[in-house]
Amino acid sequence: MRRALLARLGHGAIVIALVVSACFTLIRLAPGDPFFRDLDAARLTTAQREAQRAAFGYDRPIPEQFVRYVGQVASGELGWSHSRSQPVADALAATLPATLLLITVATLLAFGIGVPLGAWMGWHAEHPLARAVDRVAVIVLAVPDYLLALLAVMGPALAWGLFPIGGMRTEFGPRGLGGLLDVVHHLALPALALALPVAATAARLQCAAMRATRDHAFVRTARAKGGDDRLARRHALRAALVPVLSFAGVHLAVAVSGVVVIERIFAWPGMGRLLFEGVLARDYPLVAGGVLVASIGTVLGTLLADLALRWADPRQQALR
Amino acid sequence: MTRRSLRALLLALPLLTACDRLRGPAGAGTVIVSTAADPDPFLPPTRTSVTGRMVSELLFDPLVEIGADLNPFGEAGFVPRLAASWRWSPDSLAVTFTLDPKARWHDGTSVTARDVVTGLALIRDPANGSPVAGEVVDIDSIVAVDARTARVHFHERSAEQLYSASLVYPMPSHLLDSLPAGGLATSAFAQRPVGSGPYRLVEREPKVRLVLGAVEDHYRGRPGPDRIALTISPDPATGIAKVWAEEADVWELLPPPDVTAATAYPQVRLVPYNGWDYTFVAFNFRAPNDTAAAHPLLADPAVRVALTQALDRTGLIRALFDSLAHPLLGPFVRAQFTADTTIAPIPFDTLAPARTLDSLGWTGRTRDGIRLRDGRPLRLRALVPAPSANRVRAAVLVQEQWRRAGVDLVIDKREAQAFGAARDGGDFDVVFGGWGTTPSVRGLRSTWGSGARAGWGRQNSGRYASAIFDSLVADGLASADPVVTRDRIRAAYRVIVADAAAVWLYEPMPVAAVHRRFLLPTWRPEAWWRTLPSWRLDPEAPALARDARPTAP
Amino acid sequence: MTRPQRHRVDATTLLTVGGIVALTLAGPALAPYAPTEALDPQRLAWQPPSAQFLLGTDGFSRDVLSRFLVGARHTLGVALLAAGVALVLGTAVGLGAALAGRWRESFLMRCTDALLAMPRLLVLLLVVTGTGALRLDALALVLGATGWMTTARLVRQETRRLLATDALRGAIVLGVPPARLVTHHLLPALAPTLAVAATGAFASAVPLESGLSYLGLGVPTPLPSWGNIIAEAEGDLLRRWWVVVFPTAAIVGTVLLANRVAERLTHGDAP
Amino acid sequence: MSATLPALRVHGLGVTFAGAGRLVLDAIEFSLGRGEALGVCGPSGAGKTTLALALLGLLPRGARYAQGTERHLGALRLDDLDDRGWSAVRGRRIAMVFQEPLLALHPALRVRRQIVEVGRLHGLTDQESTRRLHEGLETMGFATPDRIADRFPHQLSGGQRQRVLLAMAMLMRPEVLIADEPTTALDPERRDAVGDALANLRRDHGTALLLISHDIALLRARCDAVVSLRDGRLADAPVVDAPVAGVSTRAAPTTYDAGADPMTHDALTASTRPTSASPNAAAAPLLRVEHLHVGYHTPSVGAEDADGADDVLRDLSFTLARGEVLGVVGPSGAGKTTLAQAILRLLPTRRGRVVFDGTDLAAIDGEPLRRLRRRLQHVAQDAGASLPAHQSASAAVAEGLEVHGIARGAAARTQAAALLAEVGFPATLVDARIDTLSTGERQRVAIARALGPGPDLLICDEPTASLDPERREQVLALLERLRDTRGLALLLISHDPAAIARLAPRVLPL
Repeated sequence: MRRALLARLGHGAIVIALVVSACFTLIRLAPGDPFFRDLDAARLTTAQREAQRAAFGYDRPIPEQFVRYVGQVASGELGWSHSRSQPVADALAATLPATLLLITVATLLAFGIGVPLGAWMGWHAEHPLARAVDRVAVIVLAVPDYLLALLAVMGPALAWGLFPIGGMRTEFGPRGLGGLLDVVHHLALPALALALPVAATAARLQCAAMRATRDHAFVRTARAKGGDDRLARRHALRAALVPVLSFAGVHLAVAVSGVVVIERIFAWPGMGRLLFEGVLARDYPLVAGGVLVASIGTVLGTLLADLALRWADPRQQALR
Repeated sequence: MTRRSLRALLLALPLLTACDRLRGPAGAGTVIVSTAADPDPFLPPTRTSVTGRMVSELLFDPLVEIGADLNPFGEAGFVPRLAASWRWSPDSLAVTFTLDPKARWHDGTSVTARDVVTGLALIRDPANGSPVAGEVVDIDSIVAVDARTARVHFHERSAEQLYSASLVYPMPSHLLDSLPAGGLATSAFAQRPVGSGPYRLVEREPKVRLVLGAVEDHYRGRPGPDRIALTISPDPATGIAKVWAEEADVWELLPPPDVTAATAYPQVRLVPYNGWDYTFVAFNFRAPNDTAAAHPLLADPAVRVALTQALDRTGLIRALFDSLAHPLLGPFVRAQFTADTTIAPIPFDTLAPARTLDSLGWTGRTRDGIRLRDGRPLRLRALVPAPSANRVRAAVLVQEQWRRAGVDLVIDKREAQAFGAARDGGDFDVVFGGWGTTPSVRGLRSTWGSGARAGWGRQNSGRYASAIFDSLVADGLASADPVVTRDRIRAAYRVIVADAAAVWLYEPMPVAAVHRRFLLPTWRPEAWWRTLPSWRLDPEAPALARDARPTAP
Repeated sequence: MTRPQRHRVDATTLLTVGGIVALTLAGPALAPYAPTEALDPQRLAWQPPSAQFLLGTDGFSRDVLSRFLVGARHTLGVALLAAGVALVLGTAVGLGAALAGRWRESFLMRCTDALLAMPRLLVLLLVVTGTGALRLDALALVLGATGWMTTARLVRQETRRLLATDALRGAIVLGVPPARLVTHHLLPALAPTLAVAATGAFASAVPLESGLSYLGLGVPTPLPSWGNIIAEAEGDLLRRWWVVVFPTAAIVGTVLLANRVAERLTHGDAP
Repeated sequence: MSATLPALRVHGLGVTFAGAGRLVLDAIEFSLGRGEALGVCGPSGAGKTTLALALLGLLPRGARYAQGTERHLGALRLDDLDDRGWSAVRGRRIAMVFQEPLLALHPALRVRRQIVEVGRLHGLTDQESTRRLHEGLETMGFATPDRIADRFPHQLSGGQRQRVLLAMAMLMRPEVLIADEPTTALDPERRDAVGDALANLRRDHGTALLLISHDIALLRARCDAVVSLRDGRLADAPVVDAPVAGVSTRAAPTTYDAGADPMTHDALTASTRPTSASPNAAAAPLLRVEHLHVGYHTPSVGAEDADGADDVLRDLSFTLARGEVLGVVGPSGAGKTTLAQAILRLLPTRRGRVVFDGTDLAAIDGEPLRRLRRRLQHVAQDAGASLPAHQSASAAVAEGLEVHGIARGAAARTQAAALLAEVGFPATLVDARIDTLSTGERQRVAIARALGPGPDLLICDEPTASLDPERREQVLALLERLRDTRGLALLLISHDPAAIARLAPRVLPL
């Protein structure tokens, strides 16, 4: 078990290294440079450009920059973000909590809604309501995610005034407990917009798994033992969690793409925006640092999902 | 949907309360400015964006500032700031500034002449990448005569000498002189700048928000609003919605549909003002892949004129802006001192382009109606910046109109960085360019000058080069008489318009949205924030929670 | 072990798919106006649906119905091609990994994981901002090239499962060479899995194209696509509902249909 | 509980399935007194399992009871029970042992938890449940109940799982125990132990037993009465299915029965203790297995009985000469199939070597291995599943010829037809799809396919297990002929002592 875990972590490290070096190279190959700041404003002379690039070593060949970057990272230094005028580490520290909050709440919300709902739908697959919910779930999945988010901004936030338009807290709003509530208030719509498609997928997967499981022999055994409907359902659910947990592992990688759109629309001060803007601004160290953190998060999340998968299905002995 | 003229709608608005008092009373609430762009960088030597200018000019005072009539020539149009007074040398090649004795940095240190020297040094350090560097090439050096006297030496006499000096913001030498070369951007100072302006930086979350607090003991008096906050929403729709929802107070430039929408929000006041930006389609005079060679098509003035004639700019502008933009007359906006509204544009004409192109041998037609010559279609590649929704939309309309003239316009829409790289590399046939002008004619020099002189032609994407144009501008700047200067510049405008260096598209007439609880002074079109310190709350309007005076200093 | 009779996709679904294909092919012929033609930007922009413009007009006064009809082939074509590319790449990598074994499998799967861990949007952004707007085929290629990983994992898993079955072991012991093993034994057995993966890839590519259009990375202007018709509303969904509602309904309908096909295929082949 | 009332009384029990017109069970009547045992036999598809489920009210979705169904448990009328009422009855008063033990156990819960849960549901303390759990597992022949209890079902062998299910069913000392094929996965010794345990349950706790099996011998041995179920109807009188001619009652159609005779088994074991050098393999042996260890890294569904050891095969050595037939025998779970798979390189070996005609099989890979496979062929245990289901019989056989370059196209088809004819496959069926063939026909196709490449050694894994006696006889004759005419060496894995005795002069017990 421990060896498998270590091997898994080793694989994770390889994945992270591959992701970071790919992004590192890709963004440096894209035209434009970090010191090009504004669309039409006075442009710098070639000499100024060269001086700036040289000051940060961007005039060196990419492999050399990469080796330097690796050395830098090894010594805990992530570089300087040009587009945000702050150290990359500070930028990540400032945006990571917001994104973690958003993703965590959205994930909990998604699976908290999706799994019970899907389990119910699967157990009562013949119920007309279950079929109706399934239809709704497919529609939610089919609607482009940004439209859902925009609708949330237009409807509940702007037209009905129930929620703030964007951002993470009210400018000069309350502090302390009130501040916390304020954050929750701001969080509600983006988290929901991020969670809905995931919840729909989770519900459909859970529904299918539950539907397949409910007639399994071991569920019959639960009844034959003297278990009631609840116990049977519990036994079925325990075994039917596997596909949903597999999905949860992949979901995290997808969620990073999702937050890019959601954070943009809701002006949420998180890493999705940081990465998006970093790419647009050709902020090399920021993108590399952001991708590093994002891939660490993804790898850890996948690992977590795998552990949960082992729990749900002990037959998956080896951590693949 | 019948659309009433938006301009008529705006005219029907109650006139702005004239309030020209420069200082507002203390405690004039909190102004939240909603914006899509991060102000960074916002130090005077390195600022680039409009929001960056806004923050830098609230944080730092210049030596002198251009006055309300926006005349950049000579000295009549300038008002003192950190410099209480100035004196010309007999040969007019130097100006000696005497600093205001009350002027202090936010940390309490006096502003000294050395700070002026530091200000120029930071601009001149190439590794700082100051966009101002190209604007102040006529300054030779700055000498600190004594603690409160700084003398600026110029290479040559020019109508805009004082304007050049106004671009050099004194910077606190006691904090910055120890910086290594190119170290301004990464310095601790850039994170926590110490300025001399009416506001100090209180808080900054990059790309999210920035909060400025009033400097209580400012040498020009305490500014009105206690706090000015910028809240940044990457999606403009969200940013504008914040103003509708009273989460923010100001949006500087509303798109026309939102001007209509604003009427649904009674707390929003619309403020129309004169624009300082213009948009054009510049022709590339050089071959896209080889800047040494002339462009195979567009180097021919007849083609440029034909393409210009083929565009119905009035229709295009109405489609894009309703009535909230003027057709552009040349490389200037109407609010400029040098503006010349008598210039006759190359008229829209459906027949003339066909005749010209026929005579040039573009007689064949593809199935889609695109003209052919020797089997090759008449195709142009347009570089369009994706971040500018207006220019993307304009490109689609231009594409459609040129298609009718048998010209195939391929829209190459790129994100800012890639757009910049392609534009600077001359990799395009036409480029949808834009330019935020200033009162001075420096923009004219750098955007359309040939680059034969220092500071000229830096922005000249299409590499238009006209000796007549250059010499007219140079003559104008050399004159000491503002009227002569203006006449020469106007003559230069006529030259470049006749040359059809670009299709002059539009100059928008911006409309700002501002919360009604503020009583506004006159809206400075080129820099509306300059009067922000004199905003005050309307005592009749209900204040919002955020207007309560902040408890922490 | 006998296979259950494969369920066929039912007639209604087939008819609907056929209808969509026909509409897509005939789209340009049916369009009442040229899809890129700005009819009268001053007077006819943002016209709500009327007898003249059944689905209204957009901000450039282009007929939405015409754009919708012609856009179908761009949206569906891109999605179809992207799904095809993803299918081919994913099957190749998944099969390769499962058959290569040991460190080669490990390496391939680590690369797959790495690509999966890379936010797809950022990769697309990097590619698109680097090169400017992509042509349709290039766009589909990029979408496919960034979307094959789940298929690869699925195929690898299924291949590994198949390799442990008696049928495949029988073929191996018989001495069937690897190439023939793939073409004669694995691919036929993988077919249902691949069909489901392909419909899934297609169903996810349709809304993705729309999402990219919102970020300005989708089908290049002025070519219409369902995604960029919606994006034309520039976020003003409520006042310009007609440019949002119809293409969205079409996207949702297409995805629902693809799901239905996938469901039929899955249920038909469940063991 | 009244002593006069029977433990279980069924009257007019009928079951229909939605969609199916006829009754799956029709007017079933029987009664079962305290401590009595009733055997129900019948061919597969007769409704045996449905009967068991119907008694517990656990009919699958879509099934309905016919009008007039009456089931009484002592004085309790079961038909009136609601969900809660059933909960109190099931597991405590009527318990059930399901047919497929792997599927009947929850895959993600440890054995202990699954069994203790029964006690919990019926008011036992966990302590008491645990005590009974240990006792029950010991009764079922587990030497180390604790270790078994801490495993997941997939970590157990089929036989172990079956016994675990029995222990679970016995936990509450039910009044009625319904056991559906409770011994199919067991080897003969275990089967007897389980039979004894059931008998003890009857004796000690007065449990009435309803034993369902297709194995009449078992029913005869363990039940007071045996009835037969055919087409959903219970035959009035216990029917004795006429045993197939030539097969004694003891050696019933299932191969396990033969092994049940301890004498036969001992005799086989004693016959040859394998030594490193076999006397009649003085020349270079065709196959040499040296100190072979094979184990599973991850105990999987098919994992054999691995009580006490991780390796399925430990330090196994033997040789096989050209043209020789070696029988491999052993109880289920001894590793017979594992040995075949290890030799065929379908499983990695832990230690030791497999040398085929001078080549260490572990040392080659890729193309050389593939070419060697031509000489080393296999007829899998479930021969039908090892064939490409969607191909025709002749195509499946021709493939073996084509991949080894023996013949191509039409020639390959012709040769394939000849091979099929050689193994006695009906010529009319050569173009029929494999999945339309019967088990015996597929077995022949599998053998023909394996013969195609012209192997020197054929490994036959239970070639007769799934065949009826007539077919069995044919296949054995075929193998005999092949040995004689082709000089084929055979590694014959079988439960069937008759087959072994007939073909293999030498036997390797596992």
